[in-house]
Amino acid sequence: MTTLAEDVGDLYQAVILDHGRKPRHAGRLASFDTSAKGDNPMCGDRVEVFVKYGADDTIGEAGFEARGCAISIASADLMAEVVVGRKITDTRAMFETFRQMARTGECPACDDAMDRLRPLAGVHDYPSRVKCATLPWHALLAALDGEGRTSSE
Amino acid sequence: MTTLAEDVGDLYQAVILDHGRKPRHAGRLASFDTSAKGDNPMCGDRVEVFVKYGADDTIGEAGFEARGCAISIASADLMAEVVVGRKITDTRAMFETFRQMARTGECPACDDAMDRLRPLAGVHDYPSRVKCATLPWHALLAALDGEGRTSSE
Amino acid sequence: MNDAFPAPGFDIARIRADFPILSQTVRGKPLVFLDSAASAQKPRVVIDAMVNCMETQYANVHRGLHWMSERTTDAYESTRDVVAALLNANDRTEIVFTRNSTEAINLVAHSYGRGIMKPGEVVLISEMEHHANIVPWQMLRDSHGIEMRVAAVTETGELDMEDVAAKLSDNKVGLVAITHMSNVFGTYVPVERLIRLAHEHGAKVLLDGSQAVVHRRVDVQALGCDFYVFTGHKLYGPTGIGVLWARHELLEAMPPFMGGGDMIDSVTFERSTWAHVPHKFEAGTPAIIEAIGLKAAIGYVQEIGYEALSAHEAALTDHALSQLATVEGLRVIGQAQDRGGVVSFTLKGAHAHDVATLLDRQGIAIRAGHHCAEPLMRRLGLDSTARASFGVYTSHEEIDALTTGLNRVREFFV
Amino acid sequence: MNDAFPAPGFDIARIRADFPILSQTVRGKPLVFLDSAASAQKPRVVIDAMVNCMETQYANVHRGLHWMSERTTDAYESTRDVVAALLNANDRTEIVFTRNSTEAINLVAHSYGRGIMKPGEVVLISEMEHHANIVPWQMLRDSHGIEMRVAAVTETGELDMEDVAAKLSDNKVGLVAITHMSNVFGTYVPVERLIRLAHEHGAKVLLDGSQAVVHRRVDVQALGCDFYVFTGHKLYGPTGIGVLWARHELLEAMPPFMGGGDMIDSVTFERSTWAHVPHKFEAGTPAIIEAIGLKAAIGYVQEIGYEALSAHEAALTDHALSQLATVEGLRVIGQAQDRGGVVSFTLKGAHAHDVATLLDRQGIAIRAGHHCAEPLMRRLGLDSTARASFGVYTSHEEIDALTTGLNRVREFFV
Ligand SMILES: Cc1ncc(COP(=O)(O)O)c(C=O)c1O
Ligand SMILES: Cc1ncc(COP(=O)(O)O)c(C=O)c1O
Repeated sequence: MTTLAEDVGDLYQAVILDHGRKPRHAGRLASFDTSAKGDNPMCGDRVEVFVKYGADDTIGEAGFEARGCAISIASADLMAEVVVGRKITDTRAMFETFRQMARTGECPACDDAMDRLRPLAGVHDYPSRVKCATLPWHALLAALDGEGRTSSE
Repeated sequence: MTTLAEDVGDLYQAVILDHGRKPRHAGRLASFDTSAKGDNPMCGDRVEVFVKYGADDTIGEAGFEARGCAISIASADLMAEVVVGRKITDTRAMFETFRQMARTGECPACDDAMDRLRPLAGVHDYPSRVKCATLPWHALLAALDGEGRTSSE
Repeated sequence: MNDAFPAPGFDIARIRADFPILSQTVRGKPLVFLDSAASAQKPRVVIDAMVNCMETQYANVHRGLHWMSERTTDAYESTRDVVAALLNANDRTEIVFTRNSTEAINLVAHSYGRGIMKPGEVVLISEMEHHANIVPWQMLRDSHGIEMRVAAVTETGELDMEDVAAKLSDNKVGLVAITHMSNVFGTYVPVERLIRLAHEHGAKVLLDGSQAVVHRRVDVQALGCDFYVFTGHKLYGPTGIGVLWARHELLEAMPPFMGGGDMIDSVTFERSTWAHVPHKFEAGTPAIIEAIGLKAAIGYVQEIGYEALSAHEAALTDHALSQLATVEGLRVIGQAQDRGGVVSFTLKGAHAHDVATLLDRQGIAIRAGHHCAEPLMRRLGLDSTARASFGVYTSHEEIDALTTGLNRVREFFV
Repeated sequence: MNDAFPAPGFDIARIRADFPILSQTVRGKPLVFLDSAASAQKPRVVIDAMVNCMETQYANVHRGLHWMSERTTDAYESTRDVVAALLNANDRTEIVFTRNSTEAINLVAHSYGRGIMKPGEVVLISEMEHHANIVPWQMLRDSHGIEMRVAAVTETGELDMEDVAAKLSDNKVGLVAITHMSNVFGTYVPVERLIRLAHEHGAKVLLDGSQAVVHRRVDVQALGCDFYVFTGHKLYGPTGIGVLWARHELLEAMPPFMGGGDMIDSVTFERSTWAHVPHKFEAGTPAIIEAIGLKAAIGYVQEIGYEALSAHEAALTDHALSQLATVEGLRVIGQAQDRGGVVSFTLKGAHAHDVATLLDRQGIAIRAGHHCAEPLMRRLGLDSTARASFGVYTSHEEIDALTTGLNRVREFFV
């Protein structure tokens, strides 16, 4: 008989457990330029993402407040980590790549920049959990678009 | 192979075919005390029954106008035949006996007065046709109750 | 007898073998089922899909984080893709599941009718509508101050396009709601022309495809209509499932019809917000097993192919019309140019109900009555007709059996 | 381990063998299905009844004069008798078939709410309602000027009867709409008391029996309620079929909800008249195959008997509560005195979704989320809970498997 850790290792990789438990970027930024909330109506996950712009159309700082599962918190935390310093247009492209990876488990378009997000590829095996991983990104894009609110569907 | 006549003989007895084709009591009475219409919404059968009261709470004359199948016209015609001269209360009781017979094919309560109606017992084998046989009676009772309109259900 | 040959490659024996019920006997006679327009029989693949769901992969949808629920959700939602492909919808989110056509039309009457249309606007229907496409508009008229107009039908049983044009001419019609194929005459309505005309006058168009989608390929984008409805049980699928297709922007603008689980985004006691289209219109646990059955039914029809199916049914209809013409005293009601496999008729001296019962005694199932189209019957000066209707499994021999049966009825009765 | 013994004569192995799906494996593990409150699995007799209908005796109902239609109509209508007996309704005409509980409540909100209630009247619900018993009343409030009040739930997850009394005291409440059994806590509401109180204040009572009827004998006449709703798929029946029971005189007074075939008496373009109750509320082709499945499901439950079933589930619930208490960091949400086989819980340090996924990996299906009761979650200061729920086929071993599974989750996660 396999152990539970072996069975779910693809999904709950150490980095996810770690960031899910001790997120580095949790918390409302002291000052920010835009923010947006995201809801997953099916399961009750909620996240709010805060962004402070940097120079040259980049993201200067990012933070979040969330109630949700380990996957969604780790995903929010890793997202905040990778988008800081990145061009806004690149961030949008990154979400597309990420979403593709979360849905299929495959990532032909993945470059080094995606390395930190790769551990989340395991969600593709759990269709109902894909939204947990993508919700923070939906919120981020809503913030960048000035929409204030989004829901994952 | 049986002939169609053998197959449906129970339902389409000679007396029914005869009264269905050549009803004796069809037509609006020249003068009448009460009347009522009956509809079968499922199939579009329509009948209107006219009654002229006789002495001592009896039915003096009865007539009907109908659009419908052989069963409903024969039933209306035989009904008009048997109720004339009969006490109104007896007529009501007769309908109960008739309805029972039409539904079950059995008629433990049948007396001589029911003899003319017995050929209609065959409808019990065709549940959707039972209403064809009972519709004129529903209209008759509605007329006696002064209700003007009824529908068989 | 078989002067009209079935379409090449259409193996009727094999198709009949797909429908378990067709080997039943009725009153000791082999079943001849000519009442498919009321509801069609179910092929083995539909039954199997439903059984398979219940035996191996069943749970509630959209809510579960576990394997059974995820798999059932996939199966349910993939029916939406299949229906979208069937109708060539632009987007899968344009497919809303309902109980049947009737609920789909009521949904539009409630939500679009009350939510978007303004009192004083007009709904235009026709004289040959099924009650499902009359009564919801009457209820809307009586509760919301909408006017209802009725376009005439010609003596041949076709939509009177001049009357349609006249009734559209004051530009007050907001919605034209018309059958794509008559369930009484078998007439196909010239919907392309109708839609063009309606749009020119600023009216949206709802097509009642309950009959049409069973017999012909439907392409909502090519047609250009705004709403399309059909019902699963006539398309060889289970009862309890129907479809509303509508343009995405219409669904977006429409308020929900029913409230409950699955149709919400978030709920507080003060205020709730709605889920995205199409979920906004699907309150509560949907007809999951039935959707899965419908998917199998559509797959079955597509495997045969609408070309083969239409050709088969056209041949059957020709055969039926020529055979029925040989029965003395029989009059076919409705002589449309463009028609499908639904034939209404009267038999001189015999009421339609008696005809139906006498045919039933011979194992032949037809329908008799007003076909849920009372106003049309009144227009025709009839109280009822007999109706034989055909499906993919109907054979030329069954039509011959009907003809023989009718001759026996005539002999017995007349 | 089996300190709590099943009810005598309750042969769980035999019952489990009646449910084909229970022998499936999930992710390589035997399925442990503890999500019956979302939707129950189907016994062989239900599957067989549906298959038998489709293979041997299927046609549309109410309209056909032929054998298949007559037999199908009999089978469909006899389900009404079976449901009437199940609920001990006074009369079979008090049973209206809907798609599910959600539609049944929406029917009442539309027809009774808009047709009979007056603006300014109040609908009283509770904090522990399912969205299906919240959103329709909000929509009625917003469209028809009805006030909506919400009775509180106590810390133990019971209905706060003092608050109910307070909210009834001004006699403005026209309708109390409350769950008979909570789908989150498993709490049974003291409905007899509630109904007496409501009637004293002139209010009618609707009970949402979606959960209750699965576990307990329901007698609407003994209860004295005015409306009762339930949904077939939770009672081991198919999806696509639900039930509204209401007193005959209420149904008589209520206007129809949807319009179409089967619900009319006669139709002219000027005016239509409605069929008798209950047909007035059943527009279009009903869920025929599903009604026949529901009849088999009710027969199945009645053969086991509510006494045996309730005893089995009470033993299971006791066992579950005592087993779950051994899991470190696990907190059961809701400690009602009178409760059934639905247990919500949280696990310290692990989010409910992660718990559900990790259990799923072990073949154990539970639900996690807000259970379509968002306002209740908010009231509890939670965003979600995990929920295990039991059915007639749930075994003590499955509860032990859940406990073991949860301990493994805790070890892995915490
Ligand atoms: C208490 C309660 N009410 C209503 C419902 C809604 O049932 P359905 O989705 O079948 O309409 C449910 C189940 O989802 C429930 O548990
Ligand atoms: C043209 C047409 N419209 C609507 C309907 C109603 O379909 P349903 O009863 O499945 O809602 C029918 C069939 O009864 C029909 O033939």
